[in-house]
Amino acid sequence: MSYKNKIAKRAAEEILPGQVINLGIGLPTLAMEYLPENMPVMIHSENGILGMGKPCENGREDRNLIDAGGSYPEVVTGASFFDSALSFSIVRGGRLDTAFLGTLEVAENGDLANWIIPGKFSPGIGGGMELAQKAKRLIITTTHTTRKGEAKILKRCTLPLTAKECVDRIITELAVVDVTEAGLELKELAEETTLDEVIQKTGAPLIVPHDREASFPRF
Amino acid sequence: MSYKNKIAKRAAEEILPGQVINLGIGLPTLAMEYLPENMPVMIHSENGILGMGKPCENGREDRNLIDAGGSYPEVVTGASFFDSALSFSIVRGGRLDTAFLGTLEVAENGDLANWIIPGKFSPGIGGGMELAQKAKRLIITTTHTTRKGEAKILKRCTLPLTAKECVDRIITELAVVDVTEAGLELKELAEETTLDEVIQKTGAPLIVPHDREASFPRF
Amino acid sequence: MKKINKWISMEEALEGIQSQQSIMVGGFGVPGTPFTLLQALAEKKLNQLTLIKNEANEAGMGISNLIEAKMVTKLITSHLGLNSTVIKMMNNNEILVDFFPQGILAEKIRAGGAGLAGILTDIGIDTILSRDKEIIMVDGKKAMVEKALRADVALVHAAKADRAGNLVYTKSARNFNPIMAMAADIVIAEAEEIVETGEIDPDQVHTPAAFVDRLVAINEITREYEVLESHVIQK
Amino acid sequence: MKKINKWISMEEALEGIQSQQSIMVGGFGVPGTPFTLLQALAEKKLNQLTLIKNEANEAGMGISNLIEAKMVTKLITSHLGLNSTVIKMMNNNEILVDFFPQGILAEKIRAGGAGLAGILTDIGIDTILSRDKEIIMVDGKKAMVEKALRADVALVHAAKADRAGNLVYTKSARNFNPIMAMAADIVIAEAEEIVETGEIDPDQVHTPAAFVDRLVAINEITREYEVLESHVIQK
Repeated sequence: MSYKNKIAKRAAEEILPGQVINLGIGLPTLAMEYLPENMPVMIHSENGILGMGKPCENGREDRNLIDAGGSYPEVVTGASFFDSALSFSIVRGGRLDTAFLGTLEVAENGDLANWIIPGKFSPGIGGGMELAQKAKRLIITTTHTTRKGEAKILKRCTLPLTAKECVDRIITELAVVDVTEAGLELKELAEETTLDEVIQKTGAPLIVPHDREASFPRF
Repeated sequence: MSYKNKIAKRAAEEILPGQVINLGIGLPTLAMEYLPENMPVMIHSENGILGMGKPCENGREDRNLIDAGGSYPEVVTGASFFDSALSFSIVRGGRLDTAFLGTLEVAENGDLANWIIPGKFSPGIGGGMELAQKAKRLIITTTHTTRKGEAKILKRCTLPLTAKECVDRIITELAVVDVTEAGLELKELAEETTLDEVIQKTGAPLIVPHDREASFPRF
Repeated sequence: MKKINKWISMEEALEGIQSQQSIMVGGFGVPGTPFTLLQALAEKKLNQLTLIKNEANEAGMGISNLIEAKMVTKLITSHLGLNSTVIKMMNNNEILVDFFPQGILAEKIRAGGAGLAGILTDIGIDTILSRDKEIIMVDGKKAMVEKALRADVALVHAAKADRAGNLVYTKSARNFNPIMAMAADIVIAEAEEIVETGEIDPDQVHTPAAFVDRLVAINEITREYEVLESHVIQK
Repeated sequence: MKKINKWISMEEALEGIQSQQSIMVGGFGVPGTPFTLLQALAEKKLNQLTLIKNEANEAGMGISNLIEAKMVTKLITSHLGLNSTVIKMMNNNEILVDFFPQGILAEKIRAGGAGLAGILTDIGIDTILSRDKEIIMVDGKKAMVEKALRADVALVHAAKADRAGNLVYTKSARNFNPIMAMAADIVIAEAEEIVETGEIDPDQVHTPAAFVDRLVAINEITREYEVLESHVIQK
């Protein structure tokens, strides 16, 4: 299983029946595959969909129906379409139970930086800032480190923030980490990793609540 | 013809084909009667209608369809229904060509006071303030004087304003008066009145552009 | 797996609504007023409520019943022109009434629903309405700060709903319902017809299910919902 | 008497659109982008335009054609993630780009359409976005002043229109179209189907005719409107 699939599979477990969910860009396609069949959940897409389904069967794409990332989804029974103002009213108005976002950096206090590397990378803001700031629960899905092996989970973000103190949980290919009042708390370990590896690849102190590595839930 | 009918009939002449119009409370029923059959005009009602028609035939009233005054109208071909936020977006967003409102007082500079008599009368604001301030053209339809015979057209309003310098034209049972940069200009006289009567019943100076009373257009 | 089903009993729907709460109520006159929910609410004998509604219905109807029963301390509204009973109560200081221009009331509610802090408007800027308002300059022009308005509860009336909570309104019964359905912590909808999820065209949903928490069916179109004879123009 | 008919030729529809004007363009990706209007606009060889659109389409499509042809001085947008050509032009200072959070861009446009001076929001309050913004306190919390946004012209795409100018959108092709249709002095709609006035259910109109000035028919669903093969996930 690729690291992307591993993250998506674990992320899908965070989704509870009846919730309104935004899966961010990129993740939807993968996470949808891991949701139980007929899970009663309403997937929100920024471009004006509530009730997004799995990716279309090839050849059944509808030119009038994309998700916020440009892919062609199905919609579920009970879906609705609306304009961009109403779409973000769902987000900012407190009706979005959980949002998933990728990131460049995330800090131990829950700060998130995922939209700009000054002078290098700035494709814009999109809906991420509103999702980060206003979702009732924000889960970051990301590789544990950059391609160069640098930690993405840090004591403080070095990049301009997307939103302050907004992250609730971080899911990587190696670990599940919660942002708590006391700091970052390691909750689960991937089957392929060790406690040492996770600690070494994390750029901030981890609260490790289990005596032995073997005590950790694995995913 | 009652004075109300006289005012409504003259007001109906202000409506041009293709326009978006709000007829205010009370006037709609009457003014609609004087619009040419199949006049291509879109009547707006604050409670969420564009394309209001004449009052319903008795017995054909629809419990889900009233105008802003509570009466039961028909709708015309091409009508649409919408919520209250969108309804006033039409008004404030500059899409309302002409609004008609009644009044308590109107001043020579176009100030309007029609919503409150402190300590005596204040049923609320309704949509009048927005209609007054934002319609592209505001026409006041009113009796020339109060029931006690006091002038309603004044040098200055004595009551709290609805909106400043908003009135374009005043239509009463006696006269049509325009608000101009130079002051109030008498445009038309009712058939039943004299120039002297109108001047005497108007509480502000009138610019009288015709030499003789006989030169005035009559309505 | 179970489908999402928000259709519950009236008792469940009103559970937890308490005295001192703020309650938005849809409707403009009779159309869109949730009379069935209001009737059930009136029976709960609450007090010190703050109500938010375009008007106060007419005496003996809708929210006027709650106001006349002294359940309401404050009313945030646009106009009381058709309710002399409530006007009298206002003049006798039996109820506090806050008036806003109708479209500004709508925008304040919508702003609450849209998660904004407020709006900036010039409506009423030259009137006594601006007296207690914060004024800022926007592009060289004065604008009043109007705060977003939210409530603990919203009661709305729909023509049709599906079990998931998607709502459709009809004709002039739409009015404040869609924006109030966005702007409360608990949104309770009554519907004249409840259909299976999937029967409403996704392009024709007026209020998406995400905004609706509880749904009840109207068992009977009672007299209050019907044409008001006093407003029928006899020709 | 004649009925209201806003259906005109493309030449009439674009009459008076000039260099240096601001133009809102509906669409989120392909769905809802008025490609036919944009193609005709591109042929007018205007310059120094300000465009307002959620994104810049993709290279060689929609507004990207206008930007690549150097007709556009400034772009007000949310995200350029799928258009590396325009990102490069931005980085080379060939076009000025103003970014806003997507929903705030939508609210600014809607506020323009609703005749408001602006909105108050806390989105981005703790970020570099707040640097140049006026901040006021609302109920003890910081809120940024975001001014309303209007344009000289709006170009929108509808699935269906009637001759009077009522518009209906479909699926995710709705997006920014209804709010942009409120927020410009001249609103020009292209429609895939134009029906006789009266054929659209008044409850299902998405943009009321009052907002639409000019209407053109799309003669052909060209390749640009079709499914983008590069976005199809091969399974």
